Amino acid sequence: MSDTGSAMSELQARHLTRHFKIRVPGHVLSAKRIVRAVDDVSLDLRAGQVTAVVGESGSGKSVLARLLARILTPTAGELILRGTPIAAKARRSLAYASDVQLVLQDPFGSMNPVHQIHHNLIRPLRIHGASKDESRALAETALRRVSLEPPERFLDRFPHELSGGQLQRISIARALCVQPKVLLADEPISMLDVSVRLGVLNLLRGLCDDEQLAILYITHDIASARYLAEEIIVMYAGQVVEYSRGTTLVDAPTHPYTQLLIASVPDPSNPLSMAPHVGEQNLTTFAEQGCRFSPRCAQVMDICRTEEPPAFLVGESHTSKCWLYRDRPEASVELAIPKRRGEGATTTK
Amino acid sequence: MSTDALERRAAADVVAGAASPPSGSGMNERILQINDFCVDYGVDEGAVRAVDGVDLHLDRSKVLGVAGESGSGKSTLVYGFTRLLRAPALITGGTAFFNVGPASEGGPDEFIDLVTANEATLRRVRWTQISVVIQSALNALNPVVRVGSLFNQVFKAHRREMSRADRRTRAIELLELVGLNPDRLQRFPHELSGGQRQRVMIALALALDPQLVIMDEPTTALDVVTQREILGELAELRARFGFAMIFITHDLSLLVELADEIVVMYAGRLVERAGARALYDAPRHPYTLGLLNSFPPMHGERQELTGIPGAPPDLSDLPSGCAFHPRCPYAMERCAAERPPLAKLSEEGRYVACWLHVDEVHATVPVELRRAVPTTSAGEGGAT
Amino acid sequence: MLPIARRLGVYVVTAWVAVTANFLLPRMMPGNPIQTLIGKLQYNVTPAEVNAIRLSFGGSLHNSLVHQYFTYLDQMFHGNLGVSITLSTPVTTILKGAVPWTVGLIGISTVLSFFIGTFTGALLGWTRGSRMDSLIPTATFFQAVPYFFLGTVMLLVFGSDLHWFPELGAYSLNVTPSWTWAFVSSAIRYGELPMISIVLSSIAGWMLGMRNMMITMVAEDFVLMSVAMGLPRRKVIMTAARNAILPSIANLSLAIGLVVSGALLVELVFNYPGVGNLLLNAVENEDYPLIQGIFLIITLAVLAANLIADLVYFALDPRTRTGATA
Amino acid sequence: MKTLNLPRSPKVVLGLGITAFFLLLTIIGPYLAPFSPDDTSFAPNLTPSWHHWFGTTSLGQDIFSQTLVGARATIVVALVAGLVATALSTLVGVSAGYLGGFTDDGLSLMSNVFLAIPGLPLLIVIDSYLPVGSRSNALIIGLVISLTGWAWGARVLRAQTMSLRNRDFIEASRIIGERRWRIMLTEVAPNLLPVLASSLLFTVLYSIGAYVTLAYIGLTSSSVWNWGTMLFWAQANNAPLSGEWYWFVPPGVCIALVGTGLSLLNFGIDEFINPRLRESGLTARQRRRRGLPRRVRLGLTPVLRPVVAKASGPAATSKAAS
Repeated sequence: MSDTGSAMSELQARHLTRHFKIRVPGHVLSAKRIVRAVDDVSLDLRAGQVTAVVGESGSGKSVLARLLARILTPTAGELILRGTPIAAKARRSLAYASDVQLVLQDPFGSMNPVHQIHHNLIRPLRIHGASKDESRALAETALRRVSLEPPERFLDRFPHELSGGQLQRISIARALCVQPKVLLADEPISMLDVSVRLGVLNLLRGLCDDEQLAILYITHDIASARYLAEEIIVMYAGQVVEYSRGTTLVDAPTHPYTQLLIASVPDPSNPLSMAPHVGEQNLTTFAEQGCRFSPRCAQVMDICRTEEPPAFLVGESHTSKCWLYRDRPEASVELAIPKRRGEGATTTK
Repeated sequence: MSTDALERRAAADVVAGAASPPSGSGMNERILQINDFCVDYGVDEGAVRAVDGVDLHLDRSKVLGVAGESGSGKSTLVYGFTRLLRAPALITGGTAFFNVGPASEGGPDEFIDLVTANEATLRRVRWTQISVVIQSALNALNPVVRVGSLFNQVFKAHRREMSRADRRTRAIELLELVGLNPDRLQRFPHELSGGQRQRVMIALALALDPQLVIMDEPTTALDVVTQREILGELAELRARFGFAMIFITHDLSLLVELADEIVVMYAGRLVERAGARALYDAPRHPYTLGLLNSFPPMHGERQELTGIPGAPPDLSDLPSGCAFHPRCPYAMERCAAERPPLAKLSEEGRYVACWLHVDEVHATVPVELRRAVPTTSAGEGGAT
Repeated sequence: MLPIARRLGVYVVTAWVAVTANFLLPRMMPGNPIQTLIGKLQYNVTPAEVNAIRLSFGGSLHNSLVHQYFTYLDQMFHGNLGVSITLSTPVTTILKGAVPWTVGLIGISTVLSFFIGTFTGALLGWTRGSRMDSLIPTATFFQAVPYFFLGTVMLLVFGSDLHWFPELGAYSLNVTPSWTWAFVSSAIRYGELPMISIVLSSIAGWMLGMRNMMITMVAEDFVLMSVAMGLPRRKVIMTAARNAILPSIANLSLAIGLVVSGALLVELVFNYPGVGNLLLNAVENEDYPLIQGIFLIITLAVLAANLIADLVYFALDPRTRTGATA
Repeated sequence: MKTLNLPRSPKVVLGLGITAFFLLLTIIGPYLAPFSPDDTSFAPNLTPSWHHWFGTTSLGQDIFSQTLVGARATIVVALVAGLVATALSTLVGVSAGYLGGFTDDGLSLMSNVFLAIPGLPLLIVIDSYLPVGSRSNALIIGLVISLTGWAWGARVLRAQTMSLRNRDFIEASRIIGERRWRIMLTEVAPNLLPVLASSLLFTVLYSIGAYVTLAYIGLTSSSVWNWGTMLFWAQANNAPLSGEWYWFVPPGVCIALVGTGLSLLNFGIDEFINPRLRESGLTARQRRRRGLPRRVRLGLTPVLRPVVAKASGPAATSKAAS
């Protein structure tokens, strides 16, 4: 791939897959069905770069974040942290925790209501080896990094005394305390007031630029992905359906799902009467066979219903998992290196 | 946008405490007129004013958008004048006149003040004339009752003459209207998806052909594609049946598409009111501008946006003067001392509560707040 | 697995545990239980009685524990619960005479107490802040009074002092048990006071629980929605109450056990010829086979009541029916 | 750590007062008793008088002294049983809720079984097999009672733990690499405190009832004075039927008062756990003074006009002061 950038790969995922067994409603005796929550996802998180994952609820984007943070174990696939493969089934080490941190969606829920803010910041420091004396100073530094000044004003507060925006900054500070190289942010702004969202996005941007963090930004808001990210991945039903470097994916979407997503964004220049009618995304509308989007796709063809498309290269650093582009070369770049399905677990001892 | 009637009432709108119902020949177009409406939570020292002196009006078949962040009082306002707020909320002032139609054939429209109405009157108006789509459909639909029974409840309460078969026919008709299969009548709410539940809510809201439908963030919990579909359907339904709508959301860009007129609320007060397009193209209040700039655009160069610094205020400890002044890039000395009233601008149908505009001394108004803001204007922030 | 099947499983296991506990408890005592038992009896024991005791232990103690266990189970399934030591009558026969009285007394008063308590609780929750709130401290006090104490006080005040109700027993000595009006009316007359005391002692639990749930429900959106829909007040209250009653029913399994436990003692106070009185007499006389038989029958009855409560719950809450836990 | 800040409603204050009073009685009651509870030297069946506040039994014992002395055994056994039961339910409930899987299935089944077996009959059966000697041992009786009283608490704690386990802040602790036992101890446990307190109160309440009942039917040693044995002797001597109300009323009322005190405290905890149960923010006094209805009807938000608004027209209302 020509445009991998000079930046170094901090965390790579290769063919990451996670299945869940769910009980099918209405069946009395454990008729279980396997849901492919994350299905063969590969990505590269590079220092000083934001990668955005865009998807609706049920697309598997949050599961992906938890797989990358290794608080969920993948069914198959591997993770490579700065060139070192990580055994999938191995226990998550403290070192990994300090390298890869995850910020959760709900700022109110992610702080224990019975503890003051300093507990949330000092605990990670203590776990990762800071002494009692230095950790308070380090906690203050962390608060300054997320522009909460003066830090003393926040340390002894309880979560319910702070606003959502402040709490989300503290969440980020908690993640930053342990000096991670990779920051995973799972919908960090979706529960915040509109007027403070950009502040948090700009904070992430600044951390990425100034401290060369590799950031994964997970969102359902494609406009914010466009605003923030160097790379955008669109997920549908656990799979990467479109990927591009830069904003190509938003400016000239190729996959019918991405097109639908973009057409749905509220936009004064886009009259409501043009609203598409495609039905809802849920477990029952995911196709079991062929392209998983085919039941909702306006441009569906026969082949879509029977065969799953590979990712095609539709532009420079731009792939699309859609049969519409079958005349294009199959992507052999980062996100679609030749399939090794079934061997995914070979690197895991 | 504004009608003639609206213009005629304009003077009255800025006068506080207009305690008489709207009158005049053009008034049959007016269906809702709220004046100086105030809601407190609690009394005495513990009291928090959640809605403070709001003036509003709505004409037939129009869509009024109410935009604001959490705590701005947008929901308190609508649940307030419909008298649905729970304790410790108290209405502490104002009137809310609602047009219940002519008392006799051909007569003038009658207005009732919802604020002073008794329970029986309210019950007559509720759902037949004003229906409410509550934010979370999952919580708003009784979990142990089938969708069909909800329709039955409504018809039995208000349309006694309808037979069992009539009720069923009408319920099926309503479901089809919102794109749902009639077999959904047999389902319980938890068996439906989020979008389907919201559609059921909308179908219920339209069941009695109301004059006014209030939508409290009906699509916030939904995925963007579903949201789009439902909004599209709502727009169609409104065009077809001509009900007026009050649409509450924190997503200003969504309102611009949907609403005729938009009011922006901050800390319990209206800070700006304007036609939807006008508000989007040329916001007058710095807060409105900030909100519009908080949504990253889908087109054009990527440029750094700043949003609004600081956090929404705590209602129990509001800043002096204009509540927005600590976050306002254009704040002047006067802003901290005095609270600006919602004043009419010379432009048609525009009101803003900001000292920058109050004397229409345009020289003091920053250029961003006066001129149309093209979505692709080159700002000072560099591309990221 | 459907939730109802799961519950059924729990009850089967519970019944098995109760049966097994019955079997094991006497055997866990130090020494030879039969000798201990006979030693406890303060009169000369006839060989027939020794045999009865032995039977209640599952045959001979010289057999292995497993063998004894299966003998015990086998006898139990054939309705043989052993022979009472003091009465020299099969336990099953004794129970047949006592169970109807208890089922009648406790069953009716539990149902009454549940319905009256739930209804009052719903009203209290709905009209929260009204003068009716002063019922709460009173109810709390009654909840804390032991059943048998309240029964005693009521017997003293309304029975011996005021003579509003007959004092002891289940029916007048002037009538003989039969399905005649004279007997039935006498039974009702004698049942009134114990019933009232059971209802009074147990009603507060239902009432306060329902009140709290009602208050919780009134804060729910769907109740507000039914107001916004302009439904008549009665319908709005019904909506809230319909949902508030579900946790009450879900908690029945805990409550039934407690109520039955308490109500059994009321029988002692009123000298009512039911299972409770029987149990206490058996305890006093250390009639172990009888104690075990009564324990078993009470447990099974409570389990049956729980099962009914569960079935009602599953019928009332559609969310439990799909069996989906996604 | 945030302390358990109970709402200061009159109910809670009264509950605290009653509970504190009886706890004090537990400690000093036996020293305050004017006579020995076993002393039969008085005239029998005396009605309450200055010398014998609660009268005397038909054996000529001072009932007031019996009541004071009996407080200790009653409350100590209830406390022992309550503490042991709560410890048991915490152990079972929290591990079932937090660990999940087979552990949960097994422990849940166990607590469901104990919930379904009616407690008192089981208690009677177990107790009737106890050697007579151990029936006077408060510790053993307390343990037996706790055995039948832990299941409810376990169920509630399990449900609470399960809901906590899925909360974001627990996940956040896992993300920073916190150890499992430490999460249970510092993140989960403090949030369980109100439920734990409520469960303790409930089991103490249950234990008092169970202990008194056992004593009343003669299954504890009659040589240990507690409120239940007092009722046992009263019943055995036919006090209720011979009108000797002063014999059985004092212990009964004491039991009821302790129970009321604990229940009132529990109200406070309930309101702490479920904010909807708290008073709605307007005190009765405020409502009366401002002429508001006693209770606010759903769907009829009350209107409170500013006192001066009508007379002086628009300017007097709360419009901007400009």
